[in-house]
Amino acid sequence: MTKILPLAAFALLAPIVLVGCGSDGYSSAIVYGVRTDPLVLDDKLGKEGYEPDRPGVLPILLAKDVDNPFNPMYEKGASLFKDGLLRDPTKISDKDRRTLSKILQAYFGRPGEPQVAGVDSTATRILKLDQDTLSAGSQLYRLHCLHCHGLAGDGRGPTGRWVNPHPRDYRLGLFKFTSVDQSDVPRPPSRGDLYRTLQTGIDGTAMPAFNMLTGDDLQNLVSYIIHLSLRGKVEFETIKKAFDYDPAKGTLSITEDGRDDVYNYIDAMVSEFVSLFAKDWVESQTKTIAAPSYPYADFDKETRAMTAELKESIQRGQKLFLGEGADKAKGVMPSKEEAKKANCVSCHIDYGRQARYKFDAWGTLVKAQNLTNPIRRGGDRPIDVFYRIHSGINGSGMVAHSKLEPNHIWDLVNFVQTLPFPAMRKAAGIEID
Amino acid sequence: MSVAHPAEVHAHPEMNFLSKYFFSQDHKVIGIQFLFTSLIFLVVGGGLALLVRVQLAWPHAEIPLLSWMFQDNGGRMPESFYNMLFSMHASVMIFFVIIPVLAGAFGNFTIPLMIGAKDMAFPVLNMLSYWFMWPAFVLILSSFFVEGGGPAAGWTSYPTLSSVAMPAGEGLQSPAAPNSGHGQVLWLLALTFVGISSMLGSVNYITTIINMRAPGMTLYRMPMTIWAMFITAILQAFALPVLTVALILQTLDKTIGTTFFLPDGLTFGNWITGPGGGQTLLWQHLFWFYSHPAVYIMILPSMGMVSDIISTFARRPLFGYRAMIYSIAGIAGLGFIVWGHHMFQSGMDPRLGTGFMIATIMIALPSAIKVFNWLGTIFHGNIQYTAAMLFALGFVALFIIGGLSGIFMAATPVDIFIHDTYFIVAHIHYVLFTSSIFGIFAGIYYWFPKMFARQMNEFWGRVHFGLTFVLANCVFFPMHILGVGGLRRRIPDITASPREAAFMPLNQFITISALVLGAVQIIFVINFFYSLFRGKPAGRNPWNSNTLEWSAPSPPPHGNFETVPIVFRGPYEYVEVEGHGDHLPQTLKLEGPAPTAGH
Amino acid sequence: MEHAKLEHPAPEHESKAHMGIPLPNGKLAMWLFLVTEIMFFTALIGVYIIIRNGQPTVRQPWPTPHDVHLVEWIGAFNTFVLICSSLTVVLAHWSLHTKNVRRAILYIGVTLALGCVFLVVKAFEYNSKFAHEILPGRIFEKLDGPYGAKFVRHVAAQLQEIEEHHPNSKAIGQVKKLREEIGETFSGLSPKQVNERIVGPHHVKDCDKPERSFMTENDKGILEIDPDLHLSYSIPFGNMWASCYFAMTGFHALHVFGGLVVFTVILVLAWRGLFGVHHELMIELTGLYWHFVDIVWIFLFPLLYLV
Amino acid sequence: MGKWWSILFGVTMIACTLLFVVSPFVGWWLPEGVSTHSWSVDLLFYFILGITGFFFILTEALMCIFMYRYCSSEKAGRTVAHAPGFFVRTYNKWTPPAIKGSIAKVLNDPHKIEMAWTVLPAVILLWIAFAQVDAWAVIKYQSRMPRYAEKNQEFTPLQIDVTARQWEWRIRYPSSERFVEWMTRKGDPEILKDFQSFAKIEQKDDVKLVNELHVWNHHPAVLQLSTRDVIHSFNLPHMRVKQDSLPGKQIPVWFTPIKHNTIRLSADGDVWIDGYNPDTKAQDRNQIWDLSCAELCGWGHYRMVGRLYVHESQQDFLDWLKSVEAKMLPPRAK
Repeated sequence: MTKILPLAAFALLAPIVLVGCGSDGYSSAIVYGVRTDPLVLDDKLGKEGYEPDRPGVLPILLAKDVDNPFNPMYEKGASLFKDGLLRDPTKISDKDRRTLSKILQAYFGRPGEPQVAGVDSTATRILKLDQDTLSAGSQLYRLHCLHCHGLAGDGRGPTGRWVNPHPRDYRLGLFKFTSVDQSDVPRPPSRGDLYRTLQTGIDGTAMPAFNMLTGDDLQNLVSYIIHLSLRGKVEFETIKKAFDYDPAKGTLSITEDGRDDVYNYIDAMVSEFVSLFAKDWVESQTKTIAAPSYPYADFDKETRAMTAELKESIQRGQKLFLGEGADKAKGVMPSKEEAKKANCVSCHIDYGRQARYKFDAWGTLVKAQNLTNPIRRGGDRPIDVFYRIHSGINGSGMVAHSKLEPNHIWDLVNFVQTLPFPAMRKAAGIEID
Repeated sequence: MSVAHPAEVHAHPEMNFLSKYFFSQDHKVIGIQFLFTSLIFLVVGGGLALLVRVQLAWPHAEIPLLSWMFQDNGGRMPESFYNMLFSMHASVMIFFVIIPVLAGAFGNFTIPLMIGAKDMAFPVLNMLSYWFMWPAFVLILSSFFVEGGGPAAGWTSYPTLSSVAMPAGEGLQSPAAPNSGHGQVLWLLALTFVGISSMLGSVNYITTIINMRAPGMTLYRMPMTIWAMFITAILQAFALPVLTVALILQTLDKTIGTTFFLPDGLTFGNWITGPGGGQTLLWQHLFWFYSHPAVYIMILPSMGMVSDIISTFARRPLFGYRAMIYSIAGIAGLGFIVWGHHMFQSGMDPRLGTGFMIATIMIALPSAIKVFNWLGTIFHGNIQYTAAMLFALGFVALFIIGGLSGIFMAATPVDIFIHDTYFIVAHIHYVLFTSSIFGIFAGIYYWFPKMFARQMNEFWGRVHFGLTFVLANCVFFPMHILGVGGLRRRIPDITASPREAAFMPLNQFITISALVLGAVQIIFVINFFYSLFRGKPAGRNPWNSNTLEWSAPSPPPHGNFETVPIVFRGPYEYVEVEGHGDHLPQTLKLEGPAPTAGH
Repeated sequence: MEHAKLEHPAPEHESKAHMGIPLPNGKLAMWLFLVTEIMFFTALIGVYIIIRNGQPTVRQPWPTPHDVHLVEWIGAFNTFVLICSSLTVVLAHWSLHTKNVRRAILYIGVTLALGCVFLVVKAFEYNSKFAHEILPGRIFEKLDGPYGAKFVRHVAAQLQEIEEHHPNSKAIGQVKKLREEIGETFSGLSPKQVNERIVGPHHVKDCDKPERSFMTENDKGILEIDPDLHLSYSIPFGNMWASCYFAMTGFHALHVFGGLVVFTVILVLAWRGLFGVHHELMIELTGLYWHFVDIVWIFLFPLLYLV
Repeated sequence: MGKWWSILFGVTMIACTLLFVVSPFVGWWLPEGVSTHSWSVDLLFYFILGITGFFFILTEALMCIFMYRYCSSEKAGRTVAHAPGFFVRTYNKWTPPAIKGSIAKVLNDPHKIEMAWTVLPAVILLWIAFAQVDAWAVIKYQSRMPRYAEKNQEFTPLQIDVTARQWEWRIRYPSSERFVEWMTRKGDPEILKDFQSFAKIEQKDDVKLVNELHVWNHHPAVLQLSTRDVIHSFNLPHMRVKQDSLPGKQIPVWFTPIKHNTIRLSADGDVWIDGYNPDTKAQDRNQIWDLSCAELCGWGHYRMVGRLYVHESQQDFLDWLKSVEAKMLPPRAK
């Protein structure tokens, strides 16, 4: 039994030694990897109507997953890449990959020490991309966001594949819910938009509200997300531009053969993209839509009933919604000029109840929202719905309707807000089935 | 397991190795099989608990040793993994450690020996009850490795978190949580098998105890261990089928699209569940209808064993023997009508809560009687501080805490505050760890000589006790304070709320204590295996105990007794008799007037 | 109590091998097993009663037997069959008791046959549920939810099949019209309107009434015209009904099947000439079990078919 | 040697007791109760703590004393010589008691002492049980819920709809207009209907917020609790409120705060911050009151934490509500 004594002593001491081994931040071994999931170059990946992904099988477009016979894209698998709809970055040669990784790390650092090099000081100031803010944001991101949105903001964290809709992949620089004018080109959101999304969460998705964090914390997170998004987009465009798919070899290689100085070639490209995309972000901060005043009085003070003008507005909204695709069976016909403008029903078939699945810019399956369901992902304030109609939803197929007259947008807003509630529909005198 | 067996065993030469140690129908071998498998699961469950503690104390740090698994989560443990850890910790400890050890190992080993029977009434059934555990072992362990990981909805597995499923035929994944898919189904099936095993066992125990007692072993001459096992078996027979139904129904919900526990139109992002109409509270009622009695299934055998051990080592008759029996029966009887006290805040009609509260508070009464009777037993005793006795006394000392803290929860208004806080965690661990597990340790130290014909090292046994006793209090007592402060249970990161973050120092103290407590158990493991092979050989009756099993050889051969024992007296007559010292085995027939040992 | 003197062991203790109650171990264990079974079915039936009385409202009622293709007299017939089999098993036991082994075997055979009849009838009943898709997870209810679109598509496919395979149905005109109205994109009619077309305006439950109906008082639903067509329709609480029905009758049927296995074993023993009066206890225990199975059905029948 | 063990037991138990004595002074204790019923909950808690504490000390002390006093000199497994004592009849002989007098009579009759230690706890336990029925009823019985001011009620409670989802609280308030009507027009059947419809029917101008629960001081608030996905538990520790929300059901919860913690940040601004202590007129970390989820609801359970803002007066609440409404819509044209 004497042999037990040292063993027991060791056993007692071992846990004490273990205590406090881990650090509270990222270990230096953790770096951003160069992306491995396919670049989606076009959202016309297949025909409409596939059932969506199930929990646990998120990225149906993951290259290895297209080889899976149970993947609905299986039949098209090979041609997706040949037709240039997808590009598979796993085919980049190891040498080029190391080069790209090194360059990106030089510009953006690693999760433990994030930075954005190569942008002018104005952008750094406006977008708050200084190192202190970013590293504070990165710590918060590790605690609160990483498990869904992934280390590089790719939406592929450990729990990411278990939720539907899938966590946003920031690396396209596209964000869905913005209050920025999107009429000419898709723009990144303003810091305020990101802040609000963090603060209120996105109802109807697994994104919860983070308003238990302080305002400073949220601002830090916003900066870090901009950092991730910039890095991702630079990486995306660099791979898209600099590397070309060679169907004969089945590999991605540097486009221009003549250059032996691969490092400088990629470095120049990255440098150009960083300042270009940062400019986009800076520009967005000033392009917020100024929402016009709301023209109606909604409720009668005495009786708590809808006013006549609200009812009319809602009914106008329905006609605008149905547009040219109005169904004779429903007995609703819009007037000519109204009908041309909105025509929401072409995607929100049967008010979205029978909408079809489509691919979005990220290559995931989405469908137009069922508007009889009261959940509004972009926020359920009237102003939020206004923004959705005005600036659309980037990447999802919902286009900006900024050409609509403001009052007509308000009509649509009123209609959309009435739609989910039978009692309100009845009061406003509209029927949907 | 090369235990030196006396020559009697060789009277059955037809048994080969396999039928002797694996498919044995001998109750003692089956009991030891239960003991060994459950002790392995004790290590698994303990490991899970330590991981839980490490995460709680340093929620933002990399997990030592395991961080390689979580590189894609920045080295931290994902929250769903943490939920899996505590869910599996509880499931493993309850269904694979405490119940199998108490009912399976000790029940099997002691019942025929202590009532003087040759074996169980149905040896084949008995063997089956062990082998029905194996599918459960395989299923529960494999649930760690399936897609999504092991179940993470808590051991209570409340719908709809646990049971939301994809439409029938579209896979077992769950929109509510990754772990509620395949892992949950395996968990449900595993528990169903545990239930079948326990049910076979309980029918067997009841039959054996009613019909197989040795001549003279009247009901009121049975040791408390047997009484406790008897009442436990009755509890199992009545309560288990209800859990089985609940488990089956939830399995159907998850696989073929029934909706017993699923209301319709639940929204999980893009998933909106289809037809429903079921009720989530129904599961809670069914579950607690079993699982509240299960709490007593997990404590009553320990109480019985502790009564025997205390009486033996205090060299005193058990005080209030019949009161002890009635209080066990009272606990069991009341145990069937108090399940609602787990559901005071669950949305159950609050008027029902009032009724459940009164019944629940009254359960404290038989428990109090038992404590007083144990105190009465050591009063004026001659206490011999063996490791078994120390664990038994530790049981009493700490069961008092567990019992008293239960009164807080039974009081509905107070429960509003402490429900789902660490106060509950403290309470269940005082009842299940420092009581049930202490009882198990006491039983192992006590019956080890009978099981393996060797004695465990007493010195290291006492060291093991001393450290375990102090550290268990270091781990679990501060949890009361956490609970009073309102720290919620089942959260991996207490810094999410500033109010709760204040408890960090206490949490770290608990974790360090827990790690050391875990390490201390290595002493026990080494002692156990060392003694198994090298321990001091024990005679028939190393403790001078009165009960029947000590009159059989050590280890008892197949068939237990050389001749059918005849019982002449109660089990606890540790009174001085001229010429016998204070050792009056139940088989001892005295000339002259009968002894009248009271309690 | 504590002061009761411990009497000297009475002489009978020494003569008996062990203490206990005057019941064979097997019988005691069988009773205990039945206790667990009683608790099992109590829980199942309790679940049914709670759900049956829990949520349904006037607007959204619990389905009547008619709604779910349940025929009372078939159930009654099955009850009769099972009661008869209980009688024959008693007679078998009595015959064995009076040492008439041949007659006992005969009665066991009859019991087995009756049990089989019960299961065959049950199989037919199940089949009618399968045919009309009254199965857990397959029933449509709550058409205003996201499953409305699925319902319309499902019906469209069924209509197409009817047009192809049952062109002579009485309701073929309405079927064609409905399919046309639903249209290529399945957006012509709302799910509730489709449901109304199928079951007719009189049979639509309150919760499924469409806001705008295109049917008049005189119109008849497709299923009213031709009840044999396999068309899905909305059954409020249908899924819950099917869940309970299949769980309860399914577990009962499993128990019946278990009993039949035992009877078969007995008959095999008899065929081999191994069956004799020493099997009396076995027959008695089997009989106990069989009575239990019978009693469970006697509870299930009124609960499912009549209430 | 054996006596050492009783000291180990004693020291450990004293340490446990001390922890309970010390921790209130370190701040590890019940959070301040700030609702009208919180004191009845706390009182019961302290009362039970007193009783259980007494019995804890009594039984553990007895146990340690017995362990110390009756330690055997013999080694385990040896028979021992019995000292004469209470309660035991040795073989055929009743040992006379060591204590004399009337106490001895009781102590020496095991029946009596058993009756004593059965009946006494029974009485205490029953008393505890019945003492709390009323407190429970006030907090949970729906018959005691504050309702729309009809006859003998002073005011209409604030009504709020709380919907839980993984992992946040989505909270719906009436619009300021509607709210003013509720508060001012008493006994009006129209308003009663509108009031009762709030929980069941959403309206276009409802104010919706996430994780922020606003009420005002000294006024009952009724929260209609529901959930969209799994079981959550609505937990306001400072208000001593906890209630699971069940899928498919709506469960009312109510409380009346007796202290406020929210002030306007600047005189005319519309920024409202909590964490204000009206007693000390200063910011105080302990005055940040959280609204958390107490029932495991998935992997984000721990972070399902919102905040409770108690405004000082109805006017403050109304101002705040209007300020939120202003952000929902751009200014109206008229």
